Amino acid sequence: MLMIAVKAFLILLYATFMGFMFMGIIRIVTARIHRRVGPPIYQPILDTIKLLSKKSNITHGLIYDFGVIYALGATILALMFIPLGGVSILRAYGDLILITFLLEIPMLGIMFAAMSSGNPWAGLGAQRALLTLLAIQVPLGFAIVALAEFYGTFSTYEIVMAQQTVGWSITHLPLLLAAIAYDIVLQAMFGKEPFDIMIAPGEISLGPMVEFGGKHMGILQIQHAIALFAETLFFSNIFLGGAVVTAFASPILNTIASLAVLLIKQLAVLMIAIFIGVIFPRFTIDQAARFYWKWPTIIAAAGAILAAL
Amino acid sequence: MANGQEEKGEVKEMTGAKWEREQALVQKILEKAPYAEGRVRRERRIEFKVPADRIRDFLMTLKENNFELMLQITVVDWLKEGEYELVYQMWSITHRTHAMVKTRIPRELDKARMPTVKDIYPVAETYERDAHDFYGVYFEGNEKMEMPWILDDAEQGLFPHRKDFDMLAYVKKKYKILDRFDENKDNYVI
Amino acid sequence: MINELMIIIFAPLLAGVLAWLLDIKGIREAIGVIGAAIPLAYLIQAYQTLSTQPSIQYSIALAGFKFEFLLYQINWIFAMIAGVVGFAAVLGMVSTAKDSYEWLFALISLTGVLGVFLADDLAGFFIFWEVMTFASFMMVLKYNRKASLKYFLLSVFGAYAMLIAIGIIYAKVGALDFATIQQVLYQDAMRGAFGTDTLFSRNEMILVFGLFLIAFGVKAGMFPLHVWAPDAYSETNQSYTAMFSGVLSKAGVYGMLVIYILLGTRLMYEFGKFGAAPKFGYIIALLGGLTIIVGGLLAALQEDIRKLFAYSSISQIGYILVGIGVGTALSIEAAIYHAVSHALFKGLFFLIVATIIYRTGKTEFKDMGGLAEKMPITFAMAFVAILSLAGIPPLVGFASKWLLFEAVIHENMPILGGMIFFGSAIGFVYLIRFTYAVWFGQRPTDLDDTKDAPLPLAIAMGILALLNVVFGIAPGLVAKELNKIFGKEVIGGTIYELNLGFGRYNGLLITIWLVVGLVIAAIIYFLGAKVRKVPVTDTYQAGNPVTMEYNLTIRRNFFLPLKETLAFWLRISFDRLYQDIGKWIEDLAETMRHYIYNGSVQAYAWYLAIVLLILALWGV
Amino acid sequence: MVDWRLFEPLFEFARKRSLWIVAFCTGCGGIEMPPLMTSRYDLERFGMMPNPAPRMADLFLITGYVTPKTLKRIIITYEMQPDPKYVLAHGSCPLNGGIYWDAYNAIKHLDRYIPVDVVIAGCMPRPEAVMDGIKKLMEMIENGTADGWKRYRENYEWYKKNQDELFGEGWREREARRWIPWLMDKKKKEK
Repeated sequence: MLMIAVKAFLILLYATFMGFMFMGIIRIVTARIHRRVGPPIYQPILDTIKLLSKKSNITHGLIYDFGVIYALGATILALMFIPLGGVSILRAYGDLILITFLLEIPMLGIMFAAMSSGNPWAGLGAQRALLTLLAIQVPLGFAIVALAEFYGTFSTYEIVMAQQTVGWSITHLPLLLAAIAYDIVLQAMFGKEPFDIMIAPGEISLGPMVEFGGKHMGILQIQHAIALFAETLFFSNIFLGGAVVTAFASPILNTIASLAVLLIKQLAVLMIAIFIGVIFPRFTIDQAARFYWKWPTIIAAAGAILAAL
Repeated sequence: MANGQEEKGEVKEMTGAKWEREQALVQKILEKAPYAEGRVRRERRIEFKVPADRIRDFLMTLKENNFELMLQITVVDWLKEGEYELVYQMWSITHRTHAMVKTRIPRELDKARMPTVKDIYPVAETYERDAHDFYGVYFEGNEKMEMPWILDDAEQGLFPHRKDFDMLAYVKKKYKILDRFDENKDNYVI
Repeated sequence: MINELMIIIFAPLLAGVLAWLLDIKGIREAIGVIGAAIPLAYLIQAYQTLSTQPSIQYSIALAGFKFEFLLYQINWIFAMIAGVVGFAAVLGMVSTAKDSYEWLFALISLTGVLGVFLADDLAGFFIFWEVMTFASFMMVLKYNRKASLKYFLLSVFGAYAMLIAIGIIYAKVGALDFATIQQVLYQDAMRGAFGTDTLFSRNEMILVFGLFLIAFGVKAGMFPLHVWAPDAYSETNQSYTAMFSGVLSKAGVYGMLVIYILLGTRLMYEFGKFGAAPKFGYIIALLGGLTIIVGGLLAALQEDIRKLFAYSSISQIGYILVGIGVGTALSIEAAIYHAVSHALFKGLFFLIVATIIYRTGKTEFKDMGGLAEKMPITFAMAFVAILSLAGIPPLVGFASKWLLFEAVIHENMPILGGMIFFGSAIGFVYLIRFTYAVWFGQRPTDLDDTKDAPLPLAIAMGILALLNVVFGIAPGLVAKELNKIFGKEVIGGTIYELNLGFGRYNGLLITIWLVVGLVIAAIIYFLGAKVRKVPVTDTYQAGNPVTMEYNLTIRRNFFLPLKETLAFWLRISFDRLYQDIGKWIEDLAETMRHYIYNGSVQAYAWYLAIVLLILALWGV
Repeated sequence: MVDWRLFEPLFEFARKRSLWIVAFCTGCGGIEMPPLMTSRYDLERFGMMPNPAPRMADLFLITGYVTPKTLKRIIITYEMQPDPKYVLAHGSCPLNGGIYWDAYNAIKHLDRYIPVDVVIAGCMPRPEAVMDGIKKLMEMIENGTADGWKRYRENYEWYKKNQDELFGEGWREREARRWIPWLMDKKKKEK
């Protein structure tokens, strides 16, 4: 029991820290592509400390507080189910469908909180976010179906273990197609361009986020960091082979090595998202929906059908 | 590219011929509206002087002659002459020509009334409200005349862009900074 | 003579008639509630009996017919759905029913649906089916004539289809009770397998299957026969709709299961398999998948709170049909599980809608808003229902959906998998629209003195909400009962855990870790500075001050971009198609009346002569 | 609950290095923001970020002249920001009216209506000058003299008196309802 608590705490700490580093990396890389210097890598941590240390906060009612707390809680829950090298605690229950749902529900919490503020921009942002969710769901569904059908199991951990013997998922054609579709979906999950219409800063003042300030926003920053970590981790696990290192005699060394391997894969996923995001303008919501229902869906469905044969 | 060069050539030709195209356009419009005076100011700029009561007829004529857009309604306050000059700025996409339609009305507030042209050019609604806000010209038939526009409640009905509006006195009163201005403007302290 | 099955079936009917005859306010409500509580009590008692013996049987001879009733595991589950949701709906009706007319027909329809679930022969099945249809038709008729006629026409169409199918079966088999039919058809399939002549030809089998599909599809609201549902569900007492959508539509689902039970082997032999699913089942599943998408997308575009949930009901029934269609033991269990959870959360939703309409008197989104402050209990219930329908893990909606996903995807059915994934997202979409427009934002000034739910409705909602949570945290409770249907452990695991071998879900574990996550988040939250409550008008509008008098919340056309994206598809409407067909038939009848039934005696004499001539030529 | 004074230096450092600007470009100074934010001067080096929503912003940049109409919005937006919050007035117009010293519709002294922490003179100040001002503000945050938000709280009556003198009592309500008769009429007509 104590062991599990300690492990969970360490995982949480590592994920939060790395998530913040990822956010910093996003800002630095974006700045470098703009030919700017960019902020220090620890900037998101400073932002979060600042937000949490605000001396006055507002609330629009119980749901406004609860939605934010729920978002972070659900993200932590999702993180615990994803295998993290050799240290994950709930990986036996890390079901593909479950994790896919768990990665979506923090958004529901944020939407609840945002809408309870009564701000029309928040409503508009929620509408756009939901339609984006609807748009990505089709290719995402097909990608997950392809994975489950190819490996014949829904357990993420078993998929990771299977990849150790048959090679990474993306080396198989059906799953390569699924991975391409999932990567396009990931772009919208991160909220990066060209699918960031839901937060459109210039037009609807950050959409759902417009009313959050102080500690609410601080909690959402932490949530964003963990979600970033969890999403990249999930992708690296199911498509990029995860990490199972048994080269060393010491289990601690093995764990560190597998974390390092995972980190490299996660960074690769992140970099692709940044590179695509920085050079694209944004789609309107119906364009995004039409796009997702066309190419990624066709690719992912082809993958799923190939995997089923 | 070829199109652009052609256009340039055309322009040169026109300047050479003392704005023949514009002349023809003015002639054509004046034939239909004999009550107006018109002249060519320069290349692609023509202007008309119209009596205030015929402005609607004239703008209809312009619209029939492919002046699709109304760009602005400006008001010039001729204090000494006791008149407002209203300038309706029109733009024709077909002729690529800018037409200023000028008309004069008395500047006394109760007499400064014009018929609206909102039904001819819907965009005029906005410009008419603008002219009303700052100069007090009342456009009859525009039902949004009383609707608040740019000015705040405090300035409503003062028509601050009229030349006889005492700006300095108003500013002193409004911002309560009496001792910092000299009336003659030559010795003020900020 | 008095058997418990008879009590279960006829207690609501008796209570309804009594309530109608007495018609004293206060007493009729009490009788109605008791009438709905008795079947529930007996069903719970029957659980004890069923654990010792496989089934409870009863038969009654009436007017030359022998009606068989049988209670066993599979229809015990369905009857329990009817019992629980029917009881909750009747409790809700204590507040919302206006007169004894509603009590009579609501309780009769409960009798009808219980009879359908418990009947063990096709005659009884059909009669109770008609009782149920008639009673629900009368409930709709009182509120809206047009909607009720649409419902009636399609139901009659379905009923005729069923009658013809039953007739064909009776003509061939010579019996109406399920056991005989099942046996005969099974033997027929065996005979076919050995190459000898079969009792039913291939075309007859297609015909029977098609007719049953239409009959049950109409009741379940299957695409493209769903057009009656949005109008009928919305144009009646909303407490009753909890039963209408939660239970009566399950009769259609149960009918699909009856197809499996009676004709399954024979159809499987005739048409073969598609992957792991029987081909005839795959048709059901595909139609179910289309139902999910069509129902869901239309739900998102509705402007009326009742219509939204009516379409959402259609969409959720689609899931159940997908599960039944795939036809493996696991997927059928998943489908029944989803039927249970759908009855629970959709019953809850319609009771919430009933409360809202009862308290505000308004049904359209544009007139609502900001009710969360005024109706906290109802909102808490709505919160549970929303999380359950959207499939948020520690609630029953997720457990059943998860089972369905695993069951379908595991059988290598990518297209169906994609459809149900899409369905879960569209669930989010229309629920958020409901949440935003009704509970949040600025409140119209005429809703300022809205009160919270009346006690009977609150109790009814409380029962359903509690079951939503309990069955979510302990999904094994339902799975254990479902396993008894097949007599083996299809869904493994303990009371808190579902273990399929290729996937695991533990409701308790998720609850615990969610609580841990919430506690961590709450600690961070409470470490921050104190919060100050601000009114809803204190929102950022580019610095503009906001007033309550002008409502800025988006209430109409919330999902306009979706509408634009789907513009092409929205032009296709089956409702209009049916109306056109109806008009066309009317025209045809008019023409016929004009030329043939022209009222001239001479003409009729000619017809007679021609008919006689034809008969003579035939050699009669 | 917990004594946070120990961590106050950390918080001050975070506040100093993470100033989120509310993007409310009131006047001509708004055009100086793009060079500040983009690759030439790159304010993101100091953790500054333009931010469209005031609820999560710290720094309010008043970029240029302020009319009474804008001032109403500025006050509302300023009051929405959570404490601690800072105001940086930009150019001579908010300072003393600038070239609009005798204009009927530009306010002359911004600090009569909301507290201003740092004022940058110039018409317009160059981006370098703005950066200097921001650096000054950071120093002030560090040594605790950027206390405009405290002053606003303590002297709220005085600020409110000035605001009410300019706009008249109850201006928020009046402003919010200003267009309602017209909007409601239009709605009725549509029906």
